[in-house]
Amino acid sequence: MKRAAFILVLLIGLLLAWAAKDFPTWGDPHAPASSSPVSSHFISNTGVDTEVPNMVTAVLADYRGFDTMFETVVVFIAGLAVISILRGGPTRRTRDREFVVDFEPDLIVTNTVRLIVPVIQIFAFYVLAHGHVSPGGGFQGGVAMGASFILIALSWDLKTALTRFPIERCFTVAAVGIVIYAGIGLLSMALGGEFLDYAHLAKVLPVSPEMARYHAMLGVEIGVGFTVSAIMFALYASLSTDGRMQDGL
Amino acid sequence: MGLELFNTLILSLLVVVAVLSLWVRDLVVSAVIFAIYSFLMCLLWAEMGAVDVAFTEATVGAGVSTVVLIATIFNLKRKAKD
Amino acid sequence: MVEDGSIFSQLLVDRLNYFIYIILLLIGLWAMIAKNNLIKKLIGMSIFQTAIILFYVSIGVKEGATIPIYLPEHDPHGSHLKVDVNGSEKMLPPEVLESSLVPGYSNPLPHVLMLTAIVVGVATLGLALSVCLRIYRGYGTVEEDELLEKLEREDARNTGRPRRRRPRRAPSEKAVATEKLKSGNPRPRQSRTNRKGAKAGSSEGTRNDSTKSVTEKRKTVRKPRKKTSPKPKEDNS
Amino acid sequence: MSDHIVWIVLFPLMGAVACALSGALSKKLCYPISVISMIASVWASVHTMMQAIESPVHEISYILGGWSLDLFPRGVGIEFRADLLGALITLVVTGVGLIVTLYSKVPVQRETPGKEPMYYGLFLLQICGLAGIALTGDAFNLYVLIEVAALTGYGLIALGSNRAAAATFNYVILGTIGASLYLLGVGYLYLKTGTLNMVGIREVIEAQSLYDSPAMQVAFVLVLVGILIKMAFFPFHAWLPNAYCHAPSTTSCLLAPLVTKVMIYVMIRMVLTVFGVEFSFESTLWTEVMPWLVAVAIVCAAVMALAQREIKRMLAYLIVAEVGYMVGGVWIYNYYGLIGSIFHVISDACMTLCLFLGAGIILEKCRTTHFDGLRGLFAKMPLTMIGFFIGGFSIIGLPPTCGFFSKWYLITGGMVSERWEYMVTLMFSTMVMVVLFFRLIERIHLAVDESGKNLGKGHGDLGLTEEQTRFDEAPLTMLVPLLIAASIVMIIGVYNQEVVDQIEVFLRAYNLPTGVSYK
Repeated sequence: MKRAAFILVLLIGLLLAWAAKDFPTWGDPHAPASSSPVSSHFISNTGVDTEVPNMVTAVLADYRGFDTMFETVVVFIAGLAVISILRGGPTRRTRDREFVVDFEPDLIVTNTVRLIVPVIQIFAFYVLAHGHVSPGGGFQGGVAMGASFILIALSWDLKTALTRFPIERCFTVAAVGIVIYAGIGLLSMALGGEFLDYAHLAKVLPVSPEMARYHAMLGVEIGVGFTVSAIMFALYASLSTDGRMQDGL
Repeated sequence: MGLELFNTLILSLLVVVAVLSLWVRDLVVSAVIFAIYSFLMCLLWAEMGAVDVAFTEATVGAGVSTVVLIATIFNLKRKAKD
Repeated sequence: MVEDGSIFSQLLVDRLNYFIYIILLLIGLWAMIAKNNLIKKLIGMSIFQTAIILFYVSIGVKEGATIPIYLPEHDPHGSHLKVDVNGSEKMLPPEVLESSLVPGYSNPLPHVLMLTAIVVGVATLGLALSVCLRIYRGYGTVEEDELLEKLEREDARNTGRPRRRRPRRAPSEKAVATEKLKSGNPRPRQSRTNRKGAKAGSSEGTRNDSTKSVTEKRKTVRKPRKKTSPKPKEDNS
Repeated sequence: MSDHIVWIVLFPLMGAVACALSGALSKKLCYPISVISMIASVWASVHTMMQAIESPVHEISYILGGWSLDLFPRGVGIEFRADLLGALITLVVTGVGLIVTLYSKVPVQRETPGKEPMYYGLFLLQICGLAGIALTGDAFNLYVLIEVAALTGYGLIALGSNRAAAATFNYVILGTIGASLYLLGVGYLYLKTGTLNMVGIREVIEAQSLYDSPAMQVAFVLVLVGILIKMAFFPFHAWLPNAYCHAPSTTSCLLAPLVTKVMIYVMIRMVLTVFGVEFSFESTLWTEVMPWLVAVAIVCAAVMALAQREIKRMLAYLIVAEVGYMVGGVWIYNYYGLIGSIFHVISDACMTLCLFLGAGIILEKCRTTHFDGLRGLFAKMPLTMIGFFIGGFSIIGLPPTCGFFSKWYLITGGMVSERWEYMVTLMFSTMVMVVLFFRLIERIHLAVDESGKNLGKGHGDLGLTEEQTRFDEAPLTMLVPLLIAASIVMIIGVYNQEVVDQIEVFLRAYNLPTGVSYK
C-alpha cells in the first residue's frame, strides 16, 4: 500500500514537473494570468468602480461577491455539521484523557487574558472595518473575534466562555451573518439590479453608486464576520469537548 | 537578492517542516510543527505580495486550525503509530 | 520560455516556487494516502491544500510589483483628488489607472481565490476532525489499520441480515415479527433476543441452513478475520 | 426581470437559514419550511427551463453583481449560465430534491432525533450547492459550490451511526483530493488563459490554439481526474458504497441520485464548454483510453454488485456501474453517445431515486435491507414494491421506462463509433442487472404467492406467518414520493422524444461526429 502510494505520488510529481516547463517565467508581468483583461480591469478600474483602495477586498466582496457568499455558507455548513455530528454522544467522558487538565484557572494567565481580550476584540473590529484600505476584512476580523472567545475558553474554562457566547447563540449569529449577506444582495435585487449588484443601493443610500458599493461591501463583510466568528468558536467548543459542551480543554 | 535568499530559505524550511510534522510520533508536537509550517507559509506569502492571503493564513491556518487540532488531539490518543 | 536544459535544472534555478509547491503537494498527497493515523492524514490534507494555495499565489506574483492596494497617489480617496478651484476644495471622481501603471501592482485575483480556498480548507479540517472524534467515540482508535480491523469485524457480525439493530427502542409490531425470523440466527450475541423468539416455530432448521450458506458466501466476499469472526456453525450445534 | 435563475439557488439557501434559525423555536417548523422552499425552487427552475427554451440562443446568462458583459470584460463578475443542458440538470436536481424533501418526514425524525434543524439545513444547502453547480459559468465558483455540496454531503452522511462516520472519513479524504485536484487544474487553466469564466477559457484556448501546451494537457488531466474521483468512477469508487450504505436513508436518497450525476454533468460541461470539443477529444489520448477503462469499470462494478446481499449496498455498486455507462457515453465521442449520456444522467437520477426511496421504505418498515429480510414483502407492501420495481426495470432497461431509451442512445453511440468493448460491457452489465433484479423479485414476490403461507416448500421458504404478510403499507409521506418518482420514470420514458429534442438542440452547437448527417 505504502509503496503503491509512493509510486503513484511520484508519477503525479513527474506529470506536474513536466507541465512546469510550460509555465511563464517567474514574475513575468506579461504572463497570461497577469496581463489578461480581467486582472488588468481589476487593477485599473477598482478605484473607479467601487472607490475601494484595497483591490483584494473589492474583488472579494463585490466583483466575486457570489463566491464569498458561498464561502461564508461553507463555514456555516462546517459549523452545522460539526455540531450535529458530535451532538448526542454520551454525556460523560467514556475514555480517560491521557492528560489531566488543571481545573483551577491560573491567576496570571486569567489576568493577562482579561487585559488582552478587549484589545483583541477592538483589533478584530478594526480589521473588519478597515479592510477596505488595508489588508483585512470579514474573515480575518471574524476569526480574530472568534479567537478572543477561544482564548477565554482556554484561560478560564469552556463554561465561562459559553456563558458569554452560548452555542445556540452561535448558531443564531452565524445564520444572521448569512442573512445580512444575502439580504444585501436581495435588497439590491429588489431595487431593480441583479443579485448582489450593490450599485442599486444608491437609490436608498444618500451616496453615489460607487460609494454605495463601498458601503455595501462593509455590510457584507460584517455579515461574513458574524458567521465566521460564531462558527470558529462553535468549532472549538464542540471539538474540544467531543460535543458535550462541558469541561473542555 | 536579499528577498530571493529569504524566499529560498523559507521554501527549503517549508519542506523540512512539512516532513517533520508528518514524521513526529507525538500528535501535539505534530500539530505545533504544523502551526510553524502555516506561519512560514504566511511569511512567504507576505513576501510575495499577497498580504490578505498572508493575514488569513496567520489567523486561520496558524491560529484557529492549530487550536482546533490540539483541542481534538486532547480528546484522542496522543501518540500515533507512525 | 527556455527550451534547452533539463526540466529539473530549470525548475531549481528559475522556478523554485513551482518546484517546492510540487514537493509539498506530493508530501501532502502521500500523507493522505499512506499515513496510518487519521490526524496525520488530516495534517497531510492541510499541507496538500496549502501547496495548492502556494501555487496560486505564485501565479499572481509580478516582478517589481507592489501589493494590490493602491498607493496614495492612485488612491480613489487620496490627496490628489482634492484640487484647489478658487480656494475651495473639490473632490474629483477617481480615475482609471493608466495601463502603464498596471504592472506595478500584483494580480489581486489569485489572492481572492485563495482567501476562499483557505477558508474552505479550515472548514473541511474542522468537519474531518469531528468525524475523527466520532470514530474514536465508536471504535476507540484513530489508527487506520486498527480501525479497518474493527470495522471488518463489525461488518462481518452485522451484515444487515434481519435482526434487531437498536435494542433501546421499544419493539414495534414489525420488529417483533422480524425478531421471530432471526431467533434461530446462530450468533452469540443473540441471547437477549432469544427469549422472545423462543416460540419461533418449526422453521428454524431451514432458516439456519439458509443463513449458513449466506454466511459462507459472505466470508468469501468480505474475508472477516478468522480469530474474531463469529463462527456460526459451531455455535449453532 | 429574468431573475428566476438565481432564485433557484437562493430559495434553498434561505430555507436552510430559516431552518437553522427556527430550530430555537420549534423543530416541527423545519419540514414545512423545507417543503415550501423546495417547491419555490422547483417553480423557479421550471421558469428558467421555459426561458431557456424560448430564448433565441437557447441560453440565459445572468451576471451576478451587475458586471454586465457590455461594459466589462468577460470574467470580471461571476456568471450564471443556463443553457438547455444546465437548465435540464437543474430541473432534475430541484425535482429530486423536492421529492426527497417530501419523503423525509418520517425517516429524519426516526434516524436523527433532535437534530432536525441542522439536518434540514444541511439538506437544503446540499440541493443549493448541486443546483449551483449545474448553473454556474465560472470555473472557480464551481469549485466553491462543489465544496458546498461535498461538505454538506459529509455532514449528512456522518450524522448517522458511528459506522457511517467511519465511512465518511474515507469520503472526506477522497473528496478533498478530488476537489483539490480540480482546483489545481483550474489554477493551471488560469495560468495559461488568464480568465476563470468557462466560455472565456474556451475562447482563449481557441484564439491562441493552446492545444499542445503541456500545462493545458496537465490541467485537463487534473480537472478530469478530480471530477472522476468525485463521481466515483471505478478505480476511485472506494468511498461510495460504504458511505451510501450506512448513511441515514434520507441522505442516501438525496445523494445517490444526484451527486454522481451532477459530477458527470460537470465532466460534460468541462469537456464541451471549457476545453472545447477539439481539445478534449482530438488533442488528447482520452478518447482512445477511456472506453477501455470504462469497460473495465462497468464489468468490475457489475460483478461486485452481484456479490452483495444487501439492497442498499447492491444499489451503491449499481451506481458505480451506471457512472461507467455515462462516462463511456461521453468518451466514445459521438453525437449519439453524448445524447445517451445526458439523457442517462436524467433518467438515472430518476430511477436511482426510485430505488433508494423504495430501499428506504423497506428499511423503515423491516429494519433491514438484507435480502433475507425481504420475503413476502410484496404481499405486505404492494405499492412500494411496484414503485421499487419500476425503478429496477428502468435500470435493466425495459421499455417503456426511461432507462430503456437512454441505454438505446448509448448503444447507438457505441455502434456508430465502433466501440465494441463498450457495447459488449453494456450488454453484460444489463444481463447482470437482470439477474440482480429478478433475484430480488423472486425473493420479494414469488416466495409468498400461495395464500401468503408456504411452509418449507422449496427455495427461499421462511414459513411466514399471517402477521408478516398482512397488508401494511408505508406511511403516505413516504409512499407518495415513491409513486411520484416511479411515475416520473414512466413519463420520461413515454415522452422521451421531448427531452431528447432539447438535448439535441443543445448539442448541435458543438461539432460532434454523428456517423450520419444531421437532420
